[in-house]
Amino acid sequence: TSNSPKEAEGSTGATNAPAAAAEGPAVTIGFSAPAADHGWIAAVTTNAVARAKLYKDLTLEATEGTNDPAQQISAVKSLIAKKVDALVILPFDGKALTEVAKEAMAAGIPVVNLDRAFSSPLASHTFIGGDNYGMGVSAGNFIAAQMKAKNIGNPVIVEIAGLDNLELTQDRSKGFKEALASHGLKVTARQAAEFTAATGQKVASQVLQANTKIDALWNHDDDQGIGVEAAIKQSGRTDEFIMVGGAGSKHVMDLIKADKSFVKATVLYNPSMSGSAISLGRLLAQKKGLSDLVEQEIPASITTYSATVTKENVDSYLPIGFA
Amino acid sequence: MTETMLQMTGIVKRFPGVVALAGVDLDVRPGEVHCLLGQNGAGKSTLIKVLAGAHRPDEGRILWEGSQVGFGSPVAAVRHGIATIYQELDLVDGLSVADNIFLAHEYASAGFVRGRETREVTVALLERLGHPDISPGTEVGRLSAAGKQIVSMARALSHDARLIVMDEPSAVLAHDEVENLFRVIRGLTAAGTAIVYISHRLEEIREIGDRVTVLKDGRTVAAGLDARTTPTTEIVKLMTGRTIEYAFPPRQSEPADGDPLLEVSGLTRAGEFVDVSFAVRPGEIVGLAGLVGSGRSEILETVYGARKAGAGTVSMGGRRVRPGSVPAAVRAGMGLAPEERKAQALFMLASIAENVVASTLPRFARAGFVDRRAALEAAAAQTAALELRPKDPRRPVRTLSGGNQQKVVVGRWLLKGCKVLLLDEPTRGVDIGARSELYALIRDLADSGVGVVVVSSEVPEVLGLADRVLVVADGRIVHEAPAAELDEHQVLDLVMEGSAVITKEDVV
Amino acid sequence: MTATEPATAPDAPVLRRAARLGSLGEARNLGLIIVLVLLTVVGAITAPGLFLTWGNLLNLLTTASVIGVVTVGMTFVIIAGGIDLSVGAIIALASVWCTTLASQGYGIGGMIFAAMAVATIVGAVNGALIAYGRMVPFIVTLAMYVSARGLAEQISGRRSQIVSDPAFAQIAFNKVLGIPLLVVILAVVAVVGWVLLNRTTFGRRTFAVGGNAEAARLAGIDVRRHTLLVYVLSGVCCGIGAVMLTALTNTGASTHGMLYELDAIAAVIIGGTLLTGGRGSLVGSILGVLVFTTITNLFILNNLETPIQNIAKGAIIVAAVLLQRRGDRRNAVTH
Amino acid sequence: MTATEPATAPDAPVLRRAARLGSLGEARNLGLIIVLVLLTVVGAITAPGLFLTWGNLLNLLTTASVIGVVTVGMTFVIIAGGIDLSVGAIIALASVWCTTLASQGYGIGGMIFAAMAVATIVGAVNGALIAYGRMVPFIVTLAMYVSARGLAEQISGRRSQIVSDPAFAQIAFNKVLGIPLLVVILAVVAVVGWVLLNRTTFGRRTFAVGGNAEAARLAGIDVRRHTLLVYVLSGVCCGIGAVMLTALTNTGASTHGMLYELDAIAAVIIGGTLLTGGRGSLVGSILGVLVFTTITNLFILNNLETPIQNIAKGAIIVAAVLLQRRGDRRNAVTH
Ligand SMILES: Nc1ncnc2c1ncn2[C@@H]1O[C@H](COP(=O)(O)OP(=O)(O)OP(=O)(O)O)[C@@H](O)[C@H]1O
Ligand SMILES: Nc1ncnc2c1ncn2[C@@H]1O[C@H](COP(=O)(O)OP(=O)(O)OP(=O)(O)O)[C@@H](O)[C@H]1O
Ligand SMILES: [Mg+2]
Ligand SMILES: [Mg+2]
Repeated sequence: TSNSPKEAEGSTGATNAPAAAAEGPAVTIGFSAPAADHGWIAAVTTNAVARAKLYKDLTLEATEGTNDPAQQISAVKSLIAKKVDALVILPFDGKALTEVAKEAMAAGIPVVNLDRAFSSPLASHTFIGGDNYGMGVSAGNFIAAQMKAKNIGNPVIVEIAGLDNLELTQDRSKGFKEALASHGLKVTARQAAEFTAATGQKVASQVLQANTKIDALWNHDDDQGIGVEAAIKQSGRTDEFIMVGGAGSKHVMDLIKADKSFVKATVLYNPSMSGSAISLGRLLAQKKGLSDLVEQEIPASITTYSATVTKENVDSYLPIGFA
Repeated sequence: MTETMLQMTGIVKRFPGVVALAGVDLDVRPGEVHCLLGQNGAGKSTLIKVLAGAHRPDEGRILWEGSQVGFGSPVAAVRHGIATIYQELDLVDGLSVADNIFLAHEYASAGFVRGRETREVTVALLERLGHPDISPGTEVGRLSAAGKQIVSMARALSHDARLIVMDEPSAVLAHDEVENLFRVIRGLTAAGTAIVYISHRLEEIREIGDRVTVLKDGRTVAAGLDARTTPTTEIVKLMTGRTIEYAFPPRQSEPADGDPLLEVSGLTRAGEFVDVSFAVRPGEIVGLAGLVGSGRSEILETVYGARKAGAGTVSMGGRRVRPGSVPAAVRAGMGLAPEERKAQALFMLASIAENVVASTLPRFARAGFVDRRAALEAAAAQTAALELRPKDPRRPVRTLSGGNQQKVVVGRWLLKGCKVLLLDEPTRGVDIGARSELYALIRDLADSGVGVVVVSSEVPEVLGLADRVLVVADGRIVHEAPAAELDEHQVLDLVMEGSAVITKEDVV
Repeated sequence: MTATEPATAPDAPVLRRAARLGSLGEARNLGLIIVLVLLTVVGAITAPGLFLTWGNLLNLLTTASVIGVVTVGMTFVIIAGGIDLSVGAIIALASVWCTTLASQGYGIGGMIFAAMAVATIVGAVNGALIAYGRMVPFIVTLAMYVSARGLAEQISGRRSQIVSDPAFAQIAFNKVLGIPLLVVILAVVAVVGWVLLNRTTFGRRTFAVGGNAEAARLAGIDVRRHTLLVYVLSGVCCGIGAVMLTALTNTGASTHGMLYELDAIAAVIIGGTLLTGGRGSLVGSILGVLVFTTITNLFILNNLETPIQNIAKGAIIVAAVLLQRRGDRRNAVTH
Repeated sequence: MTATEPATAPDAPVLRRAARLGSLGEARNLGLIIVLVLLTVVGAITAPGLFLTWGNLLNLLTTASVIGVVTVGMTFVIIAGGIDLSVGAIIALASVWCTTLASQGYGIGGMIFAAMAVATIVGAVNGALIAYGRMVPFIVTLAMYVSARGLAEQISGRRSQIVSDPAFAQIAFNKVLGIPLLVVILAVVAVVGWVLLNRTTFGRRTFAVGGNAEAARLAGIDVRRHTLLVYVLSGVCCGIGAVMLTALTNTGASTHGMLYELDAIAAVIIGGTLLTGGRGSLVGSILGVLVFTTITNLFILNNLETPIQNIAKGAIIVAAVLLQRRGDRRNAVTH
């Protein structure tokens, strides 16, 4: 993983010329996200800021992240009061932020709903986000395929989930479970960490104790995965099973590319989507369309497909692997 | 020997809102016992805190063995050979006796405490104070007020100082303990150590003192008086500015009769007291005499429900009181002014008024809302009756002098006006003037039909104040008689015998 | 009856002295007010036309309202010598409970009742374990903090539950003479709390219990019952807070009220209440909440990067307390 | 000059009373040991062949090691009458600092030095503000908790910084006679801490400062210097913890050590140390850490769902403390 901002930007996929980058009227976009208490959210915020820097005609108002809906509502209200031209909101809790988003729309400020969906179409002009359920499905399918390939009868599949009180974690696990079920497989053990390396190590090391034989392991989040990886190494069971990551960090993609470790794939859930969200927000603010689409209008919903990155296709994804 | 060892001149100490010391002079000679007298709030403790480096004086100079010194901190004073026993026993409850005695001057090599040595020296010190029973390992928090006093004395002895200041060391001690103390003091003075001795008990001054300095309202009003020859009336006049005949109010002529208000029968708590039975009639004052540690406090606290009795019953006006419940006892009309004011009675962060009305709030409340004016006035009246200094009941109680704090504790219960009032060491640290006031108030209460139980370590006080006296030794009532039929020596003999007898039994 | 002499009202100079001294509470509060004023000035300068607007002010107060109500309860608990780590979890549990389909079936009344009932009961459990089980408040409420949130997660299946009844959502939209209802609720709770603390026997006893439990016991106060009541009170405040937060977010979720325990305790302590109990000021606590909320609001308006914000935040808190200490000469102990 | 006359008869009650009562610490520790034994039994039954294995035991201890070291420092702070909310943040900052490209350039030595230096300095800042700035520990360390993490985020750009030097990672792999180095470190820190607390003047004075600061001052202890040192000590422990956690996760991250303050304080309190200071036991704290770690381990081995885990955890904590209280008669006061 890298520490220098330049590389960081590179890894946000922000460098490839953004669509409709042609200068337009100067606009301000308000951005609100949950507290950056884990790598993915942090990357989302960083990417948004990095992306915004690419447009001379754009200023970004990024408010302090918080996991308290009351605080985030108040932040959004402040942004409305500031009369920003567009809002990009990654709500801590989509349902909880719906009302205030509606307010914004009502006030004529177009809202781009990032990743965690509002509960009403009236709350946003556009939704852009990952497919949590699909993410689980991709992971499930990949593992199922691998098991078949190695023709392992009822394999031991363990799942290390992320923050368990988040709805998105439930969706991911649901997708994983159902995908496996469609292949007649099931999750032997599921424990939740908290999206951080430290908790990943803590939970994984004990899950390894709990399961003396493992065939495959899916870890919801690559940042947390750093800890999981460490735990596996420390247990010395480095070539007993395959591990599938989540989100798609540069570090994991490098491992996949090298193909020397137990990390065989990761299912994308890429924080670079915040960059796209900023671009869309800008276009909405400038009342531009998407020139490259047939119909000029900006789609009401973009759900980025959760691709499975393997050593076959890793090179095409490396540029967007986040740090 | 006439050369002076310590000379303090024109010491001034101001606190926000009060001038504690308005120019005090004090000179102490080697090997003498110099007594410091003064009413509550006169400034005695403040003066010795200045001497000990605990307070910085605002004005004045201190000459120690000829050279001018300004003790910036307690350490400095100790280094110069001045040790202090503070009035408010400032010990650390969580630490053992030994650790407290050697706190900040531990026997240690390279920071490691030398345990055995510490213990040995501690045992020796406690022996010297006549208390081989207190083991060095005991947590100080478990000791009685008396026990703690012993430990602070041991602490003072532990740095072999050339001047030891004792701020009311005898307040919590009973007769025999005081004798021990005096024995030690004589040993010290013989070796040339000087003692500054503060006490409100004149008879002690007579016995141990050499010279007397009298403080009044933060000023030295007399110095170098002879402790033995100066007439009491003069000393009292110097202290209080008036003449007080240090006498007890007259008893009611005919002994109280009628059904007892409070009836205690067969009360027992393992290891503390056994089969205690007594009754208190309306208007009667019952005194409990006994040695420190004899368990009088425990008896009172158990009667009051603060401790759960192992066996026996307590009834008020014929009705049994639920055991082990203070609220029940209070509802039944009991009140207890406990022994250890700091730990058991005072709300140090609150004002005097708050403290005085603490048990009486409902009286000043309508539908739970407190009439603060009424409460304040009542408190003011009560504290005025007790000659509290300073007057203003809004001041925080922690800024009061020891004796004045004691008055607040007693005042709380005098104000409450309950059917039966239990007083544990009510006059501890209270000056002569206020004492006679206190006696009068207690007697007034009794005359108004209240039953009073008084625990005091001062036998004369028990005999003078009470109608009936119970002698407690080792947790048993060994004798009961009308106060009129007893004198001090009888009581003391009873106490000693009692304990002797009991301990023999226990051995068998 | 007992006083033999007539009541001597404290003489004039004494009164003046007492007045000059002022209570520690007041002194500290003065400090906090200065801090607030300074923050306002900073806001007016750095975010002209944004900070000092009626809208932003109301928004700020609305944000403060939920945590503010919780802080009122916390103030009583801490003055009584205790601590309540479970407030955030209680809010989560209550909000979830009152938004289950079952509860929502009973309409707004049923929902409010559900929230209040749950919160009060949990508070009572805390209090009972502490007062009658004689357990350490920190541990009891820590256990509750874990359990209550767990229960909330279990009930909600870790999915936030939308409020269907528009009447309920209205709680967050209603205004009383132009003031948001939530702010009014905070005001009412604060005033009631202040009166309860400073004008009633209950309040006096709360100070007594926290100041010296043994003395309170020997003074005839039923310390255990009082302790229980204090935690019940905290529970009730959490119930109100839960209703407010649920209305504000239009959802009930097991993730509601995260870190509220820390925010509330911080506000109480910075407000001049002793963590060890026995002394404190409710006005101070409310000022504390406002200070913290204002700091955050300032940052949002000034669009600082979050990490910088946090670094600055810490510095500001320290500065604030130092400022406060100037207001408060009395704790200048000689060391 | 020794006693010339014979001493008077010892007053028997004092002796009897004193004799009957065991020390608070010991009693509580006994309780915790019982709790641990019970948990072990439960583990052996519910997870046969998994819980009672050498591997799981070592892994459990390794998991406990980081928080364990932090808890040692926290024990001193709390016994001294303070509190340190910033331990988690200090760990984050130290771990980030020691894994910046710059630090990593100096190899393992430089990295360890960086972590220790940063943590110690932050601890000293805490201590200085509290002791010499005369500020409330809760607020100072809360401010530090916010700032230090903010600084960590700022430095790391909120990215996990992977450790490149394999030698460093080895810290987590090395074993000493079959015992993981991290566990050995915990053992060493705990023993050193125990000796320091119970056998040295520093320890005695820590109790004194926390038990009765005024008495300590009058006794001639430099209370302020001692307070400062105690927070420095806590900082040092956090530095060690940071190195351990960085090795364990092979990264430095601003998300390290989250909620460690809560875990550490909880362990200390359940270990029988008074939150108000003056009384406490380091053995108890370590036992506390083990109890909490074992509970989690049991849950994971039994693959319980998160909500259930939380609900149960709270219940178990309460049960544990109740068990403890049976061992401890002293606080059985009537009311
Ligand atoms: N910390 C303080 N703040 C304010 N006033 C104080 C403080 N300490 C003492 N005083 C005041 O100084 C005066 C002298 O107090 P001091 O304790 O010296 O009296 P004392 O002679 O020791 O009385 P006693 O015999 O009751 O112990 C009293 O009026 C007391 O209220
Ligand atoms: N060794 C001890 N352990 C625990 N508590 C003690 C001990 N000695 C005394 N106490 C407590 O200290 C207080 C003083 O009681 P004490 O034992 O001195 O009996 P007493 O007759 O009341 O003596 P006095 O009242 O003269 O001090 C009581 O509350 C008692 O419980
Ligand atoms: Mg005095
Ligand atoms: Mg007694």
